[in-house]
Amino acid sequence: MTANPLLEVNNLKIYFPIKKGVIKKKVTYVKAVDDISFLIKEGETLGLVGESGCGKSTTGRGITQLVPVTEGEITFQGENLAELAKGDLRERRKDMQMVFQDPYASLNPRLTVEDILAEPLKAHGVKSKKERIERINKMLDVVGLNRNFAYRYAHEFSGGQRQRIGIARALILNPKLIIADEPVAALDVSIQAQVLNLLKDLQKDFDLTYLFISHDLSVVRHLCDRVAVMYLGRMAETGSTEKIFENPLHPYTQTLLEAIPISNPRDKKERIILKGDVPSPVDPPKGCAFVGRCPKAFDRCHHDRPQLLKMNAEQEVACHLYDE
Amino acid sequence: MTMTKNVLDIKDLTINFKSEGKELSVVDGISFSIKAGETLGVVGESGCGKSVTSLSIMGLIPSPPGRVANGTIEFEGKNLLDFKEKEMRKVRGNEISMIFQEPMTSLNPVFTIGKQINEVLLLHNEMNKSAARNRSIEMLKLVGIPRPEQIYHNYPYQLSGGMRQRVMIAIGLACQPKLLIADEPTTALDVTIQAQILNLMRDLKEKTDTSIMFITHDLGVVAEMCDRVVVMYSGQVVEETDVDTLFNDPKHPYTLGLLGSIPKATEKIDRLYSIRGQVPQAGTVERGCRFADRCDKVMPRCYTEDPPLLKMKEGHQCRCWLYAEEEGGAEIDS
Amino acid sequence: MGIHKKIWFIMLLAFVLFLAACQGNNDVNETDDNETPDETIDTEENAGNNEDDMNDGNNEEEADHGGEVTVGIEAEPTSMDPQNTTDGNSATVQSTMFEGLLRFDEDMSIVPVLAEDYDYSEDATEVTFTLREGVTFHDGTEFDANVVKENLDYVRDSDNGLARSSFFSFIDEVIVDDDFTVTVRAEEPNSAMASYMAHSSAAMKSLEEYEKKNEDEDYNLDREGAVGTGPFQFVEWRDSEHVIVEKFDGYWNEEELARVDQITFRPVQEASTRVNMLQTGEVDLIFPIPTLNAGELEQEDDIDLYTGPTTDVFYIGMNFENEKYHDLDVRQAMNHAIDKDGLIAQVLDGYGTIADSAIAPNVYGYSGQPIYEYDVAGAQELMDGSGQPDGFEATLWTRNNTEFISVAEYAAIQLEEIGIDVEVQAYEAGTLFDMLDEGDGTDLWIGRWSPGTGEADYGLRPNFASDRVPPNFNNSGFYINEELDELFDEALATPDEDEALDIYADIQQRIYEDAPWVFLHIPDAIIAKNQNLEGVYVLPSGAVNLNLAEFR
Amino acid sequence: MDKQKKNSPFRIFLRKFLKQKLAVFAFGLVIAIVLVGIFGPLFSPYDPHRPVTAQYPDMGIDLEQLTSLTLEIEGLLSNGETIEQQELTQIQTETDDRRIAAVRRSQSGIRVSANSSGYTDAIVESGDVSAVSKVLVRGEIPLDDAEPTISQIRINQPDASFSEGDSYQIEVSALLTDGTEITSLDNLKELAEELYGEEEEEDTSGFQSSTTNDDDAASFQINSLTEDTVSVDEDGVVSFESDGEGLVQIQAGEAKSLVQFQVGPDSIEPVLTSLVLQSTTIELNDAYKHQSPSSLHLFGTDHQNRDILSRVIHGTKETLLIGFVSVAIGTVIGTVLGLLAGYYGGWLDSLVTRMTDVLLAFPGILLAIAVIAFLGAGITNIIFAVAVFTIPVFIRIVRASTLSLKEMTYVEAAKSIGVPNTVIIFRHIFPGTLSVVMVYLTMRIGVAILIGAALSFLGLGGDITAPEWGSMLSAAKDNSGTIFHATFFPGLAIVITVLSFNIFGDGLRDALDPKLKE
Amino acid sequence: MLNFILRRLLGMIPILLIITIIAFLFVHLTPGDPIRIMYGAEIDQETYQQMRESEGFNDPLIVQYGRYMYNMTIQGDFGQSYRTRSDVSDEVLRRFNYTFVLTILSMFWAILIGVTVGIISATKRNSLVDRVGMISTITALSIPEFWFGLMMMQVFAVQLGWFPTSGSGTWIHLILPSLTLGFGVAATIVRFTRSSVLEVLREDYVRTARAKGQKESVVIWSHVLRNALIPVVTMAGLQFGFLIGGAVVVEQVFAWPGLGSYLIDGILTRDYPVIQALILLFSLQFLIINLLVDISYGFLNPQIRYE
Repeated sequence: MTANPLLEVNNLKIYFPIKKGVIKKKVTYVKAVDDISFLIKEGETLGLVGESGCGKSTTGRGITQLVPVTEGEITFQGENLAELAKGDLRERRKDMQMVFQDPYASLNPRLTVEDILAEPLKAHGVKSKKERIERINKMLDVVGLNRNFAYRYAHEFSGGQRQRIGIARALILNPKLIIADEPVAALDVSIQAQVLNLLKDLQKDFDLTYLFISHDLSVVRHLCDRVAVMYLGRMAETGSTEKIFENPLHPYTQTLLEAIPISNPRDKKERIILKGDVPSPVDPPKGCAFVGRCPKAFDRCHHDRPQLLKMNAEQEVACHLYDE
Repeated sequence: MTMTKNVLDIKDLTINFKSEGKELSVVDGISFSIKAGETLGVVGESGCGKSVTSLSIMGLIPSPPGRVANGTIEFEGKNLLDFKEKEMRKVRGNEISMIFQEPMTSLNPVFTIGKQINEVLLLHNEMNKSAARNRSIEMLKLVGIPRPEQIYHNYPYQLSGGMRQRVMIAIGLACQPKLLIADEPTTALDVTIQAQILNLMRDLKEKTDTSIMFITHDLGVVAEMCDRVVVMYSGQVVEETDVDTLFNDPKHPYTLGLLGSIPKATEKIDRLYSIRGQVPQAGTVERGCRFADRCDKVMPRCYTEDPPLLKMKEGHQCRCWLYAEEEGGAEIDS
Repeated sequence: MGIHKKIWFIMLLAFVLFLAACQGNNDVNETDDNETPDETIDTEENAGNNEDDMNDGNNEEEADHGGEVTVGIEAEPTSMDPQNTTDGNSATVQSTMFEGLLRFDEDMSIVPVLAEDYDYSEDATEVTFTLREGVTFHDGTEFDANVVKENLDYVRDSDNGLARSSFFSFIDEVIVDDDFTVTVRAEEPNSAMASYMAHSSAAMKSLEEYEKKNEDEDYNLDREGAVGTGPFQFVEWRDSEHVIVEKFDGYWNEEELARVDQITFRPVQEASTRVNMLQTGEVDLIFPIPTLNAGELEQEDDIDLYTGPTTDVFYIGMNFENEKYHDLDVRQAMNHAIDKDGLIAQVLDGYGTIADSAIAPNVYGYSGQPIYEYDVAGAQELMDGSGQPDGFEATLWTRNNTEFISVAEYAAIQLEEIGIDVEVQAYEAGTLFDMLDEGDGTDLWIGRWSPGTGEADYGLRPNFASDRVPPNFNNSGFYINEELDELFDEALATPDEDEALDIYADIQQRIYEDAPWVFLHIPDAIIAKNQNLEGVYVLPSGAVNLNLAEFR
Repeated sequence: MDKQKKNSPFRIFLRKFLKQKLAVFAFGLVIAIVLVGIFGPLFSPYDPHRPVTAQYPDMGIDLEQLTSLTLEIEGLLSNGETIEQQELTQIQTETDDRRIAAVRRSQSGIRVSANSSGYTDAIVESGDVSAVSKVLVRGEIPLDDAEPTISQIRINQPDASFSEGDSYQIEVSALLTDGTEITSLDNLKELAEELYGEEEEEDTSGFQSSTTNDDDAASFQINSLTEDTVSVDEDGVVSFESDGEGLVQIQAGEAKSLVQFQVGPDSIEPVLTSLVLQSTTIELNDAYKHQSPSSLHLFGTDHQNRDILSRVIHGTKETLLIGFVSVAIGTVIGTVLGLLAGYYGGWLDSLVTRMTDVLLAFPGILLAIAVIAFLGAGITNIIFAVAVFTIPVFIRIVRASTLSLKEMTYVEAAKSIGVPNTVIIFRHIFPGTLSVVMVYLTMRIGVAILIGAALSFLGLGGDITAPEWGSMLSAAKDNSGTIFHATFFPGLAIVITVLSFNIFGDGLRDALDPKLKE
Repeated sequence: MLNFILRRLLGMIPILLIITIIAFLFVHLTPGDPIRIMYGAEIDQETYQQMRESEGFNDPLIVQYGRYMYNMTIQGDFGQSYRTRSDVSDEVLRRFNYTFVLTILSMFWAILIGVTVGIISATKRNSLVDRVGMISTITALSIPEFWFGLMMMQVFAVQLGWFPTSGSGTWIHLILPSLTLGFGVAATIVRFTRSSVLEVLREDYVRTARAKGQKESVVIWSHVLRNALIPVVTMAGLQFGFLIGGAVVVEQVFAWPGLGSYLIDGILTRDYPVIQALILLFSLQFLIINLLVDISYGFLNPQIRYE
């Protein structure tokens, strides 16, 4: 695990303005992503976890330039994406593909599987139809779909099959990085396992790097090498999967893990239940984002924003508890 | 097992839905019962018929296209299917109440929280408005809503999903029902909020002694909440047992597969067990075991004969030919 | 909060309901409110209320006291000032309130009204009026020679911007001889002066109105200044609703005192609606009426129908600047190509007569000519003999009302039979006048002309004199005929009636033979009324006089 | 391959659509109407621009369609000679009821023309003599047998001259309009009393005007026109009082004749004593207009006697043109602007939205009226007017639909792949808006046709002579109370067409609605 | 909320300004001459020019526009009608009453019929009642308004004599025109209500209400209707524009002395001040209705707050 960083995100901020007033004065911002940094090394899987609204999906969209980045640097294979010309950016996209959460909404119902899979090829200059069909057929084999399916429409498939199509679309350009935004959240349990296994197999076969965005800690634990925990647009803790699950440092990570339902009734346990809801990203707390719900909050947490601290070789945490 | 009396007894319930001129049995001859004070988990993947079953208990199956084709739903000894609409209205919300999966849309956006709790109170109780108001605020307090007097006047959009689900629970429990049907009440919620709600439900159950029928696809939630579990697959009950047996001695290949395919937060498994194939639409398999296509232990017999529900031990039944001879389990008449 | 909103919502609904229920009665309520404190204006208030009663069919009961007449007219009047009026609807309303020195009677002959007598000077440059004494205006002021002078001087003065100012431009001076004698002197000999003075625009208005206008620039003579000497006085004008006039008790001619208490004029634009209203008894008299409905109304027992010729002449004008029409053969061919009998039968349902001159028989000075008979073969021969044997393309402009359009359609269909390919274009009347006055691109157009003075000069000169080509009106076809120009002046300067008539006959013959128009027809005036109403006079011009109307 | 195609969104839509029987029927109607619009003119029974009467000969339809004829008359002089009508002077003509028929003198004779169905008397008068002919006009209203009236009176002209003190019994015969003759004075008198006795009093219209006839008041009269030479009593006995010329006139109803006597020795100039009409009954047809529906004209004829069926058929094209073209223009412009504004947002969006707001601030028909008033009437202008107010509607719906489609994950997916914006718009967004556009398009066609008709009604329509349904309705609207078919059929054509489009659009909507399951 | 209304009102100003310019250009560039229209053919060139001068038609357009704006905004004077010489603002106000009453009553019918039938249709979906209701509404949408009006008049006024044929005066006069006018809108509202109710019936909270044991009628009339009305109110607001357009035709047919007939007369006679004033008024009316619709949202939908 000494590979080079494939993707580096530094001080990423993504703010959405809320327009108000007659002449549309920009008054407030939704701070969806508020100054986060992380990196992904080649061949590894980074899990980005957090509850809904914590900014994990926005981060993914920011990296692929689907939403405008307010501030910060995204370096992919050593190139700063913000500094790339438009054409080059499109070229880079080839190496950085997304898999989306909702397999129903992410496939255009008016297109056949072939059309859907041909689209990235066309967009990136594969002109020969023969070559396209060849690659599509190959890709269908890879994701475990019948070649005949190429002429069917997306709506004829079940959720698991659709997600395979979505994965095929992402893979067809031989990308380096796959950003998977909750790829199994909408699937039934039995299907979820199939897809997770597929993702694992593909990673091995194609040397893929994953940014795996999920709210499901069990899935993350199963799939990821490293985990980054986000809360309200900020990074709470990052570290290797082992460390995070065995020895969570941030109080939020701790409660998050506590909240996971047990997997066997014999394991019934007493636990701390987190109180209250996630506050609004329009008006986040001044100090630590988690301060309002944190069982261990103290005075300083209200004023100072904690920075990520390297706790050990594999773990960083943003919490004043570990400031010393 | 103590012989507590059953609150709900479902026998041979078959529900058909009409689609493109054909009638499909979405629920096909299911039977189970819920004892007083018990939490029964109904587990299954999407399309297995668990929600339809719960709606049929409430008498809320959209008709057409759906209809109860066969069977009985006995609630405290009386068959609900014989009830007239007017009698049924007295049961709903009063003796049996229900909370739904989507807290965001289950509350009427144009009425205040208070009005929506009052509504059910005034419907089923002889009380005046101010009494209803007091009781509503009491209920809000009970489900752990801070500043209940203020929330009473709020509209649903002003509350978060977790809070709304608490309100739904308050509405469900307002008339102290004998049975609460919870249809995936936490699926749409974040883990931390889910934990809050599950905790709340456990607490309330202890306080009120209400029986709960807990419908979910999440086995983790089942493990936390339920006393007994019914596993459904494609409109049928494939296994019924107490929760401990389910997790530690499951019999049906589907249950086994399901347990195996769930990743665990507590340990790292390199490769998940996965059930092959797709979840069939309920009612589409005409003959044989409905799981046969996906089963690793499938036998020729599975394709041709419908497996009966076999008794494994007291309170444990399983619908699989695997156990027909070896356990000698008696067939439970269906 | 929630309850409040609910209340708001209900109140909003209630408000809407309330408005819907009450607003309809508004008028009545308002008048009722005003009535209580002030008893003296009783008659006027009654007028407002009785209008509603009438709809319930209370006519019979009212008959003893005179009753009230409701008249459905075609369009909104445009003014209550005769001197600023050019349309028939306004004139009809005004005729109940205003009188001039003279007027036309039912035979189109000139009879004295406010003048007892008049005399032309030998050379026809002056006419002297002996005025009637003891005439008072509605506002109580006296009528005398000075009033005549002031009225004529006011209307003549173009600074006052009255529509009829040029109509009186022939006057050189108005001389007050004594209190009740006044002389009008013309710049040139003019034997038609009496006709001009009998025109409805030569009505006498109370001098007080002029004073009010002088004092207050914004004083609206068109709407408020309706103070004349007629048997009715002005009450109220509500746009699109009604004009109400009521009986004037101080009318000078006691024999012709008004016999009803009130007349209400209601503008109703849709002809079929007017007919329906007459049938249901909502109005007592309507005009004009579509010819087709006339036949139907004729069958109804309790409705009387009047039909009789008017002084309007319908024609197709042609533009002489356009070479197509230079050939007399072509013009005559066009006249022969149109079946006027068929036109009258089909378009006018028989309610019309063929125009056998450029003016109608009821116009003073008329002389009929042998008409151009319908003869397609003959017309085709004429065309063959002309420079355009294969015909040509033409555009026919028409006003966009049913009557004109039907005529245009009919003519177009028939002209096509001799190879003249006609495209009909309909324009709103004002636009059409404007286009004709501009004189650009005029080709063929459907025209209608009626001399308001009822005599030949005004019937012919504007249409055929060389100095009346655009932008002056109304020789829109640029028809130049110098012989005619001389004859016009000669006729006007001839004081001897018979001689003048001979000249006019000559003029008409020349015009008819030269065919600068396609002469079409003279429509009938069609007026229908409730059988109970009597004493309605119809003038040959088609105008209706209601001054002596009464209920049977 | 076939099996796959079966599940294409189009096939699914088609299956859903075909399930709606009514909509399919409406679609059939739409197709039929379009076909009529294109090919109808080839099959229309008549030329829609010309009166049918002018077409009967060409079409080989042989109908007695005499609408007018020339009546020849002769004058009978007292010396027994006849004179041709050209030589007759001072001829005056009149009919009892001009609505039914008109009579006038022309170069070739007396011309009688039918106006509308009924019967009336045509009176020809020359000086002191007159004759009457019955005019029967056949038309819609079936006629009862007309009561005959007295047409001509013939008085035997004595050859001899008389002298003072003589007396003479006049011998009279009379011809009735039905051709029967009356030979005695008493019979004539009796008949005249019977026929005209009461009628004459009946002028109670309450209208006072110059044209009311009050001269010939009596039903039967016999009187001397030269009272100093002859006198006559009621029974027709003439007494001669002095020398000279004696004239006696007999009048029965409208017919008048003279008899001339030479009293004394001086010979006298012969005078016109009576008029002889070539026919006493004239039968004409009212074939001018508004023929009721019949096997010849299924929808009847209009006010210019044009075949309404043919006009409705020809009008289909115009009407459809207004519907299709205006909506097509509106749709194309509206869709393009809506797509661009919705997809790109920013200043373009603000501009387009503002523009739509302003356009929508005018109610549709007012906007159309404004455009027509500005550009003048005409089919192209109607099309333009309707297009103008169709544009903002489409901008709105397409923009809204674009905004929601823009947020679809598959659009995001395409973006993330690096698909260019234009491709995204045309491949992913436009097809998505298409369903709602299609629905609105069909519905709007109906609206456009209605607006076109309303503009015509308000007098702002296109070419008035063109066979366009709206103008047809507008032209016939004044008579809607009396002439049913002239408004009914064009109106029905509009209703059926608009209804077809609306039901079809409804069917489309249901078929395209993803919430409705197959 | 007051702030919101104020802001919206201020926002109208630029739109109205654009509209005054459009209206002004529209009337002044249209062919047709008001002087000719006023006096017909019977005035000569000299008088004609005199009148043009005195009405100020010979000034440059910008000067005329300036004068118009000055008179309107500073003096509150909309000018005098060329046709009837009455004060336009008085006349518009007076006629506004008529049109207002007509449109309000039409809207009342439309909503009464529309919402009732819409709900019945939706709750009895696919039944005979529903089908009949849907087919008749779609037919209602396909009938030309004036034709319908004329037929109503023929049947109810002429044949049966129940109502006066036309004119104004009592509330009875209002019935036929308002029904004619409301008819088409009712059809639209029926369709809209139906689909809106169907939509809401699918909502989870309706199931919640039923699960509470609430009576179906209460579910429909309280839970469903309140929510379903939100889009219906928007649509009804927009239909007001349609009503004003329809009023032009219907007022013409029934001789109702409202703004519609005033406008048509105005346009036909190039009565500039009338046209300008009415276009402005109609636009203002439309904007205000939109505002009212937005405000009524607040009553119907608590989620909308006005900042």
